[in-house]
Amino acid sequence: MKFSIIILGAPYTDEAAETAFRFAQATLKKDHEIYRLFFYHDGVHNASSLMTLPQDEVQPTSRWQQLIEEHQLDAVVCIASALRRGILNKGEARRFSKPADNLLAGFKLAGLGELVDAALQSDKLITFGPCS
Amino acid sequence: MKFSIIILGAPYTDEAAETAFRFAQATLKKDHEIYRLFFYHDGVHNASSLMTLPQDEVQPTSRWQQLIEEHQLDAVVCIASALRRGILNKGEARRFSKPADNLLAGFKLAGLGELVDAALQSDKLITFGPCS
Amino acid sequence: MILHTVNKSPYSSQCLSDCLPRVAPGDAVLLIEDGVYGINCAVSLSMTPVNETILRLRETQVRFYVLREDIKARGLDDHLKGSLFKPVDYEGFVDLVGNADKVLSWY
Amino acid sequence: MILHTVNKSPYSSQCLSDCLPRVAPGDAVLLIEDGVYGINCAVSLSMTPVNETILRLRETQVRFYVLREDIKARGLDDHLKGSLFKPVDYEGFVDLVGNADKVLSWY
Amino acid sequence: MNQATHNSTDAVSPVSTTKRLLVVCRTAPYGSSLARESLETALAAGAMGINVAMLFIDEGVWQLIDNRDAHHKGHTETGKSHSATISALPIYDVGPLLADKESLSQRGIDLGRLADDAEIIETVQVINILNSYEIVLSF
Amino acid sequence: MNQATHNSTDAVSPVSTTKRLLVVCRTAPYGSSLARESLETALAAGAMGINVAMLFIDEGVWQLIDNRDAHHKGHTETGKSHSATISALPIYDVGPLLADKESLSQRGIDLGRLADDAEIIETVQVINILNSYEIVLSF
Repeated sequence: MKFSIIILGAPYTDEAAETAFRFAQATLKKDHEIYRLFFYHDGVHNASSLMTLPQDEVQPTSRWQQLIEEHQLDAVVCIASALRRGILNKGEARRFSKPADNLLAGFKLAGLGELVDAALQSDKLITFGPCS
Repeated sequence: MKFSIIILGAPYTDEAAETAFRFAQATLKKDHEIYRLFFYHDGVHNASSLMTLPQDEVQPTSRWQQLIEEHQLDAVVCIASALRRGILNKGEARRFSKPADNLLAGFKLAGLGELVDAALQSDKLITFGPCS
Repeated sequence: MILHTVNKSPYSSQCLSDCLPRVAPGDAVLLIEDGVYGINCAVSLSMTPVNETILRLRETQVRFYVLREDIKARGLDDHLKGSLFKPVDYEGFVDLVGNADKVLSWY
Repeated sequence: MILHTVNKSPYSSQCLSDCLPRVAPGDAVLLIEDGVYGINCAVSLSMTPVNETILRLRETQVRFYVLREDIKARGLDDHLKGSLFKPVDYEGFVDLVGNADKVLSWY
Repeated sequence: MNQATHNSTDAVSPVSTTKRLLVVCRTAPYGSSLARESLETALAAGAMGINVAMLFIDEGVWQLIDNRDAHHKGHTETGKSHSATISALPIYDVGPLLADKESLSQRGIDLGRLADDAEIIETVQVINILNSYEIVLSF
Repeated sequence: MNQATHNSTDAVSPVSTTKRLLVVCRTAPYGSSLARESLETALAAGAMGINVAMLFIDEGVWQLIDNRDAHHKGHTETGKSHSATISALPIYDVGPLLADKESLSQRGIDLGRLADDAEIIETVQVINILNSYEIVLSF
């Protein structure tokens, strides 16, 4: 079956991203397809290249990156949510004359059309909400 | 009187930062002193140089920056919270070999000792909590 | 004297009902952000237990306030009439903090 | 058939009590994250109304689950005994989603 | 919403489908950006030609209080209040806007204050509505 | 907590004061990082020689369940559970660790499962404690 997963929480601050990651792993383990990961609301922070944790802790962003690369997943970060929360790719940084960009490789910025498309194309759609 | 203000919420996601900003403005208007602004938990996102809002909207980060500059406020961002949420200054970016830095000028990274110091040195201490 | 701030709606969170039993005689309570939906306690039947606690606390000189800007943003101005909560603006908020020994934030 | 997930504690949030009245016969309810504190409904007197709703829903073939990992992380393993909630792991969670027509997240 | 100008990379193209989408709103406006994000999702779906309805329950019913002329805090200082966006939803083919009667009455909300396009439904209908839409997204 | 190694710029020096700090914990562990941040604040104050106590009320009492040996999710996969940090507080001169009796009993928490250093207090004492400390920080 085709699953799509919506992630609304930032790593560390609450558990949504952690639960979503483990759910995604289990989905693939059970031989389902992941049509799309969609990062929305505070979930966009999962795609930050600047998140810095002590080396002996789980690195939530690089863990997503590995899963995305290994399974060639489509990982979309809502562009409107991302800009408002300080997550930019090179193009947006240039367009808005910002001093840097911080979108991790493997993630792409796109609009809410991709969320609607995921809802239409997937057999199963699940949202992991923030603690707020 | 000496006030210190603790901000635990990110701009946009919830109202804590907005309420804190307006409270800080009113504090200064009433001729009180602000001993320190301390950004903790998701409040560290208030110091992001990459936050990008449509031009016709209020720019929460540059508004803090102006207030800090105009009144020469001590604006401290908890370093542990900041690193874990992807907010870095040049030094930390270098130290952790990260591709960029994104701490706005006017804010400085420091430890929780600065929070405890603010609690001890101020006549009044107020926390603006996140919606979670 | 402690100023208690509450920023969550009593319809979705236990924040206000957790706060009230810890309010001492002479303390002040200020509703901010989504906390201002608590102004409705006086008009809504389902909030009766909270309402009773508020009435009882008022008899011990506890004062109840609500941040006017947050009431306005939500279109609740008409709920201020006959409310147990007195509206304050941001400068009034600063005065409440200035007059309190400590502020306790319930969120 | 809808799978309802709940990720907030019933002691701090109305999330679970908002969810339950919208559960249809044959639906499933899964507690995750801080939602797993709801497992206590069966043992805590103060949660009686929620508990009664759960008992009534069970009679309409509603199934109640709790994410085992989140129970373990919180040290609530012993609350699983005699609980109305059946523990599932992440693969069980995926199966619950796979078997449902839709997932509704209460958060 | 400024999304069109802000998101120049957000290409929206019409989609052919019979699936209908229900956006379930459970959060109050302003206190969290989730309320705004629920409207943006519905608008995006409407712009793609999807049949999209909204269901306001629990704290979500506060979103329906007509307050278009009020002065607002923070991210609503564009001049556009949450209420103004709500009233624009039908223009973008989003609807119906369903409001749970019990959620409204529990909160003492004067029904005369509601947005014109809000349609009040009985609480027993909520379960049927949740079941009848092919896709459900909750905020 | 790894704070010492992670925060090399966090210079901590002893402070001379008679003010006492009360850290009020109202959040459950894991669901939000606030629980962890409350402990970090108390540890920082303890390291500076401040007299710091903690008051666990409402959802905060879940933090006191002794669960040191459990396997944990996410940011707790350092091997150090929340419970392990709680049990280390007295070593850093943080205490007493006060737990509200009514919050515990409402949640059906077995008192035998609590951290060794937790001190159960009657609910009527909570107000006195809140008033007796010069500085209060709530999480």
